Parts: sequence; C-alpha cells; structure tokens
Amino acid sequence: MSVLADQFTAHTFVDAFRFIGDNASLMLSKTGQTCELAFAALGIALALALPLGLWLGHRHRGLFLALGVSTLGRALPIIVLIAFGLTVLGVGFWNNTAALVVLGIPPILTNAYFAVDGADRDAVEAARGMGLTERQVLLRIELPLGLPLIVAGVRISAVFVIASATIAAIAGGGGLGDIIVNQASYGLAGVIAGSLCVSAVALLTALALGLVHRAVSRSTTARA
Amino acid sequence: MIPVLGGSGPVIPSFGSGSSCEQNNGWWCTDWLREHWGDTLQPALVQHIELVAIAIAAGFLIASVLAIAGFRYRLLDVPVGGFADFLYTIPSIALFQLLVPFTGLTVLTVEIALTSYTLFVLYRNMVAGLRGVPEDALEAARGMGLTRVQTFFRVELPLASPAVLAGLRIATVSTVSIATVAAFVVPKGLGEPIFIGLDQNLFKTEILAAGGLAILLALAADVALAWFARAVTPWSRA
Amino acid sequence: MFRKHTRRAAKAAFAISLGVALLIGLTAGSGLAAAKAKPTVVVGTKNFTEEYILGQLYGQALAAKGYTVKYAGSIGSSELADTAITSGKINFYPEYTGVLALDIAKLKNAPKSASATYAAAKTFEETRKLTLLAATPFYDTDTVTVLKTTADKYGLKAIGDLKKVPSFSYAGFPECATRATCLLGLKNTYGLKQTKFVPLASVSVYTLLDQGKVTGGDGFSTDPEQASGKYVALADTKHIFGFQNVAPVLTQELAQAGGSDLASVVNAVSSKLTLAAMQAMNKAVAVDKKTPQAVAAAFLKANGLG
Amino acid sequence: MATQAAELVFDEATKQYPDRPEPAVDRLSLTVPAGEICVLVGPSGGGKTTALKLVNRLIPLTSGDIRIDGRSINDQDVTELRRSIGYVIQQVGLFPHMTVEANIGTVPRLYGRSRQWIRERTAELLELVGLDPSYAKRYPAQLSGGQRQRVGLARALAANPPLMLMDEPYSAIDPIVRARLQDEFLRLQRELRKTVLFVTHDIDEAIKVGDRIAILREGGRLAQYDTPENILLKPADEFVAQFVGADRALKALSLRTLGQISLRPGTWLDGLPQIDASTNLRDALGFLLAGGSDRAIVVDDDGNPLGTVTPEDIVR
Repeated sequence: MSVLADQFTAHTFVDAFRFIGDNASLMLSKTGQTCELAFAALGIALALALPLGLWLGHRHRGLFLALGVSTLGRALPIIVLIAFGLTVLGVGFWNNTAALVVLGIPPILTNAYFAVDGADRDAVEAARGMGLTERQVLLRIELPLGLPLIVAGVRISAVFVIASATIAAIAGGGGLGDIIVNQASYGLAGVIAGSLCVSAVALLTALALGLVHRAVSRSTTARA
Repeated sequence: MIPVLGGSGPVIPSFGSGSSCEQNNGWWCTDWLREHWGDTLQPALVQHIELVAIAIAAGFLIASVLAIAGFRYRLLDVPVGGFADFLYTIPSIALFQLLVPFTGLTVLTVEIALTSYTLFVLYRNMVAGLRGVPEDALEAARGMGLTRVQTFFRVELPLASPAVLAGLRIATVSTVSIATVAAFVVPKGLGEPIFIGLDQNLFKTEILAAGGLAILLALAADVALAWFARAVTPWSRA
Repeated sequence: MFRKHTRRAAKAAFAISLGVALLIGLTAGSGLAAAKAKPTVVVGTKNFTEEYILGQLYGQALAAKGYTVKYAGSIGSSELADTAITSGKINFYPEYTGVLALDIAKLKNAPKSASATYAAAKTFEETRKLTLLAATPFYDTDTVTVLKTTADKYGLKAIGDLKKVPSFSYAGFPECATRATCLLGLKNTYGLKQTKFVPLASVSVYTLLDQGKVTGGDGFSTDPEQASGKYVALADTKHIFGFQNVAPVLTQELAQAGGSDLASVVNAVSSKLTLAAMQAMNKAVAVDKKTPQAVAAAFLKANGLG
Repeated sequence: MATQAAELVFDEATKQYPDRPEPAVDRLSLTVPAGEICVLVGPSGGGKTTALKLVNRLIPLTSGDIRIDGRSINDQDVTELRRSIGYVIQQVGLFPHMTVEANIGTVPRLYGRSRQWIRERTAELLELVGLDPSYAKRYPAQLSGGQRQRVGLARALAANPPLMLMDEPYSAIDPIVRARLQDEFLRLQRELRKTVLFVTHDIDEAIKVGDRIAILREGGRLAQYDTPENILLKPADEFVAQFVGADRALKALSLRTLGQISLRPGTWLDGLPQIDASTNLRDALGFLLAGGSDRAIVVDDDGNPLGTVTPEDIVR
C-alpha cells in the first residue's frame, strides 16, 4: 500500500525543514526529551557495563559471557523489551529507560572485555614485573591501551540507544518519536522533520564519539 | 437523512469464549498458542524470515561489490565506508519514515531500510577480511605465478571468508531483531502480533510468544551460521 | 534458445487469444447488465480492533457474493485512510460519520443529530468523487473514560466535572492531539486547558488507566472494557464527540460499477450491526482473543450473509 | 625424478626507483651456471632481495636484461615465467586455508594436473624434504616453523622448476634447526642439481651453501663474484675483506675436509685421538686444540686409519 508515495513532491523535504523552522520550540523540546531519555540510559548502561567488562577482561574470564551478551543484545528486539517493560514497570520514563539500558549494555560490555583481554600481554607482564598492583595494571596499562576499542563500543551503544529511544514513543516515551508516529497531526512534513532531527542527534553523537575514538587511537599508537 | 435499515435484528452467534487465561491476560496461555499458531504466529514467522532473507541477500550482494571496489581502490574506501556508517547511524524508525515519500508504505521501504543496516557490518568485515590476508601468502601467490583473478579467488577470498561470515552472523542477528520494527510500516513479520498484543491491553502471551520467536529465530540463525562457518573454514580450527 | 522462443511464442498466443475473448465478452455483455463483471473491491481499515472486524465483515460478505476482494490491511488514522481512498490506493473503508464531518470535512458547526451528521458527511464526500452507503444502527463514540475509583473519588459524572481533578492527564491515539472530536474539544469546548496529553501509538489506553499513569483516556463506547464495571465513561454534555455511526466510504467509481447489487450486499451487513452485535464481536476479539477473520465469518454465517 | 637446470645470466641488470637517487641494483652482471647454487650476500641496502625479485619480475627491470637459458625474462609471459621458477621466501607464505597437499599442488593444479598426480607428487616431495607423507592432510597452523619451511621448499619444487629463487629461507629459524635444514637442502641439491639463486645476509650460510658467492655492496653494486674459497682467501677489496670478517682465514678452513689435504704417513701410535676424514679443517683444528693433543689419527668411514694430522698441517 503506497498511500503516501503520491503525496511526495520535490518539496517534501523543503517542507520538512520549513516545519522545523516554524515549530522550533516544539522540535527543540521533543529533541531534548529524546536526548534526555537516551543519554540517561546510556549513562546507566556505561556505569553498569564498563566496570564489569573491564574486570572480566582483566581476569581473562567470562569470554563466553562477553560473546553471549553481545549476541543476545543484538537479538533482543527493542519493541519486545519495551512491551515487556510495560507489563512489569508500567508506562513511562523508567520502563523505557530500563529497556534502553538493556540494549545499551552489550556493546559496551563486550568491547570493554575484549579491549582489556587483548591488551598487549608483554606490556602487562612488564608492568607486573615492575611491581604495579593489579588495579594499577588495569587502570594504567590495560585501560589506556584498550581505550580505542572501548570508545568504539560506546559509540555503537550510543547509536543503538538513540535509535531505540525513538521507538519508545509507542509506549508514551515522548520525544521525537511522538511526532514520527503522528502523521495525522503533524503531516508528512512533520514526520520527516522529526526523522531528520533524530538522525541529526544520532549522527552528531556518533561523530563526536568518532572524534574521541580518533584522538585516543592516535595517542595510544603514538605511545606504542 | 439516515437511511433506515429495516429487517430483523441480528443473530449474535457464540464466538466461543476464550480460556480464563486469555480473558485474564495471562503470561503464557497455551490455549492461545495452540489456537493461534496457525493463523497468527506461523504466518508472521514465515513473513519475518522472508523480510530478513531478502534484506541479507541484497545487503550481501551490494556489500560484496562495494567491498571489492573499496579493497581494490583504497580511495573509495573512505567515502563508501563512511556512507555505510552514516546509514547505520540513522535510527530505523526515522529511516523508514524518510523512505516513505519515495517508496510508500510498502515492503520495499522496509527492505531498503533493513538492507541499509546490513551494509555497514558486511562492508567493514569484508574489507577487513580482504585486508587481513597475510602479506607473505600474497607474495608467495604472486611469486608462484597466480594471476590477479586467481589470487583473488584462490587466496584472498577464502582467507577473508572467516571475517565475512562473522559479519554475516552479526548482520543477520541484528536484522532479525530490527525487522520487528517493520510492522510500523507494513503489517508483516513478528512485529505485527507484538503490536496487536500491545493494542489489546498488553496481551502478554502474544507479545512474549512473538517476541520469543524473534529472539529464537535470531539465535537459531546465529548458531546455524556459526556451524556453517566452521564447516567451510576448516583451517581456522587448526 | 529454441525452448525459450517457443515459450515466448506460446505466451504471445495466449495473450492474443485472451484479448480476443475479452473483446467478444465485452461486445456480448454490453447489453446485459447481469453479465457485467463484478468490480474488484480493495478494502482498507483503520488501525484498531473494531475496524479490523468491520473490514472483514464487509470484505467476506462481498467475496461470498462473487466480488473480488483485496485487503489492503491496516492503514492507520482516518487522515491516512482518507489519503489512501482519495489517491485510489483503496476504494472502500468503514468510517465513523462524526469523524468525517468534524475531522475530515472540519465543519465549523457540529451537526446536532445522527442523521444530520450522516448527511453532512455524505455531502462532503460526494464533492470528492466518494460516497457513503447506509450507516449502521450501532454507534461508537469516543468517551472520556476514567477508572471507577477516580470517578468516585472526585465525584465525576460528566466531562465538565474534570475541572475538579487537580492535574488531569489524558491518553489517546496520537492524532487525538489535533482533533476537535478529542483533545481540542476538551480544551476548547470544555475549557480543560491544562490537560496533559499522553499520545499512545500502540498501547491501549486501558493499560495506562490500570497502571494509574493517566487520569483519563480516550475510550470507545463499544470497547468491551466499558462493560466491565471497572471504568466510567463521562457524559459528553456538550456533544464534542458527535454522532459516530459507521458508514462504508467508497469511491463513486466503485459505487457505479457495483450498482444496486453491491449496495444491497453491504447494506445487508450494516443493517445487522447493532450495538449489541458490535460489542459482542469486539469482546470476542479483544477479550477472548479470536481473530477478526474468524469472528466476522461466524457472524456472517449466523445471519445468512456469508 | 627428471632433473633439469637452467643457466641464469644477469646482464647489466639495473633497478632504479624513481623516488630514490641511487639505484637499488646497479648494472649487475653475473652468470650462474646450470645446476649451481649462487648466493647473493651483502649488507642490508645492498639490493640482494631486489636482484632476486627482478628474476621472476616481482620487481620490473629498469634497464639491462636477465636471461634464463638464453631467453630474456621480458620475452616471456609473466605468469608463465613465475610458474616455471620455484620461489621460497623467509616467511614461507604457505596458504593457511589449504592443506599441505593443496599448497604443494597449487601450481600443478594450474597446469591441469590430476588429483591423483598431485597426491603422489606430494608424497614424493614430502619424503624428499624429510617429512612424513601423513602431513599431507594437515593445515599450516598445525606445523612447526621448520616443518613449514620444508613444505615451502616442497611447494616450490612441485612443478620441477629448472630454477629456484630462495629469499632468506632460513633466517627466521633457530640455529639448530637451520643447520639441519641447510644440510638437507645440500643433500637434496646433490640429487636434484637445480640452478639456485639464494639470498642471505649471513656470510657463514653463504659459505656453507654456495657454489659461488656474489657480494653486493650498498647501491646494489657487485663487489665480488667468486667461489667461497677465493672470496675468503683473495677478497677483491677492503669492503669484501671487512664483510667476510677478520676470521676469514679460519672460515676458509671450513671449506675443505681432512680427506682433501695430504696427511702424514701413519706411524701408528697408541692413545692418539681419532678423527673422521669428512671433518672440515676448521672443526679438526678446534678438535686438536681443545684436546690438548698435537696430533690425531685420521680414519675413513669404516674406521681404517689413513694417516695422522697436526695443527701445522691444517693451517699450512
């Protein structure tokens, strides 16, 4: 059913940008809500997954967990998580945040694990030989060496969480998803405008973390 | 004025009552599963597999062409890889909507979006696989008089295949998952029963059954591809 | 190569013979209305349970009488369904007369009766190469639904009483936000300016009411939940929700092609759709988890329409 | 196995990279007679590997010519040329995704040889390089470094090429295994009599392996091309003398065995140590000096005394 294809004219995207201009405060507040939801979830996921991944990687344990979590993370559909959260946590911010946290954890955990697990064993052994404690080995040697991979994991997670935050609108999650699912009220131009804003948020976040990734990659290569 | 519709009143038949589990929105109503496997879950599963299979096949084809180009001509790698990364970054629901003006609320819209998502992983893994072929093997191949084409098919391609297959696994699992969102655009796949379950005051059995099927499908595809990869790359086990 | 040629030749021959047959058929049938081929009906529906059932009822009844029926599936809001039919993607869908008059035609003065609403909707549609068939006996209006406990606590009987609720939040379909028969009516007609709206794309409003996340929700009078005693529908004393009988909207092209035969098949179905019948069918789907297809088939069979 | 060998001629062969002032190989002219091992040796930057890769056109010539059995390499199809030359490199370059048999069969398969032929040839070659034929079905990852190098040699020999190029084949292998591989290679060469161009940076390896040694100096110029003996005993210039080392006289001793020098007629004396006639002079000297004896009895393979030897006899 190609209902909307006929509405398309060359002006659709122009209209979308006009829509953003005409509804600047609405777009701003919806974008803000999306960011709030996504970044809260990302922060919680980071706080949970990073220490666990680093610790497991440092002990070279839990390979199966790290691999399993990453596959399971990819396999879990966001709408199933949100629907499940709805039945357990009810509608609202926390349901959506919890769903997004679950989605955000795997890439961070897996990459942190492999970053530390794969850190140059010679360097680690040298550090131990020089009398560094395990904690110091992890924080001063393995963490800096693995930083590029860790940042790459955060980047994947961030993109994933922002994309999913939009879908949270089906469960009253607010944000730009509200506009995207409501063509009746906002029109095609509004839907496209909302989609453009979400994409912009995701792209900017990815870009920023990409720059961080480049910076830390360069510093570790320079060090090595 | 409203036309008067005469005649006798309707006969309201018994539609059969749902089990108490169904009526009370239970977590796992086996009666429902038994009754609706054939008319709801099974067709949705088949549609889901179709959606994913087409997207993966198309993505694999496109990524292969791009990867060979990006591998041969390094200049292409940055823009092509960057574009695939860019596509991957656009949230799925946004990409669906952005495509609607061009392709409408059709399966095509869904397939284009799903295919776009596979490109990033497939392309990166293919290029990394080809680049990761050991230099000494290539030098030996050249020194032994293998032509470029022979070197590609006999040495580079097989040696890249573990990375390519790993990418295929990741892409397939992700696509099975993302395809549930396709029900926003077309009433197809395992997303559809989930949306219906949400609409019916959160009918848990339907949501869990369809969602569980999606997860199982993803994991089954992962295991099958892992098994396939082991079978076709016996040397990597050595 | 040889094989390919033969197959192509065979195809061409088949196409020509088909063309000749059609030509003969057309010439022969031109004088006989009875022999006229029945038109294809492309049925669309909006995106909720009652519409799914209605789509199946009309579609199956037509198919039983020899019409070719294609189901375009769930299209979405009225606004999208309207786009679909005006652009020719579908040529038949069940719609609520009040929605047509107030939300699609956007009439300034709401019609004061069911028949006035029907007339206004039909007049409007006929300006756009569309038309309506007869309306159903049942009507299904939006209702402001609250939990019975909430109603008891604040002493709510009518929508106007909601001013007594300190912070009133209201859940509904996303398009409710911009509809006169929904949020705009609450704000403008009832003066509930401070209403906090929670748009729900897929989740039932009853879920939110149950979870205490909103005070009120946009329910339908035919929803089976309405009969459970757990909820109270507040009286719409200012009639913002209008008169919402269902009437099939179809293109004039389809109406002419189908003629009185098509109209009689559709009207026969509509005439049986009383409030009791519709509530029973909604319950069978929403509560007893039967499929809309099965429920529609059972109903048509029981009434000799299938 | 039919043996065949080709004569290899470098004729003013030059390689000049556009972005460098000095040529990598500068007017290199030398002839490797059919069936001989020529070792290219020299300091890094001497263009040894470049000179070797000019032969199979992995690096194209800038000027001059290289001829194999009188035929210029530029007159031949490049893939045909490469398939007709055995090529062994330091990192071996076995294809990790192929079994040993498939690796060895790579070029024969391109020539359309049957599976059966390849299987038999693999067994034959594995035996030749000192590996059990049961290794045919293994993957490279299941082999040790020395085993891989043996398979690499077998692969290079698979199509029975008249010319072999060996680019530092044993550099990455530990000294004990390296010595064994060198010995095996020399044994093989006695049997096969291929023409071999062998690159190494190790002068001891060059002396041990080469029938002739070409010493290249920086800038890819030939410093001396001669037999190991002449290189050691009559270095052409100061550069060569320095490169072969101050102990060159001592190294030269390793080129001859006790059986090759005149011994003192054997006055039979009890209690003198015995030494094999096949021992090279350098080792014999070390044996005498370390044993604290000024004389030893030289015996042949069957233990029959041939005569006696003193340190003076050796260094004379």
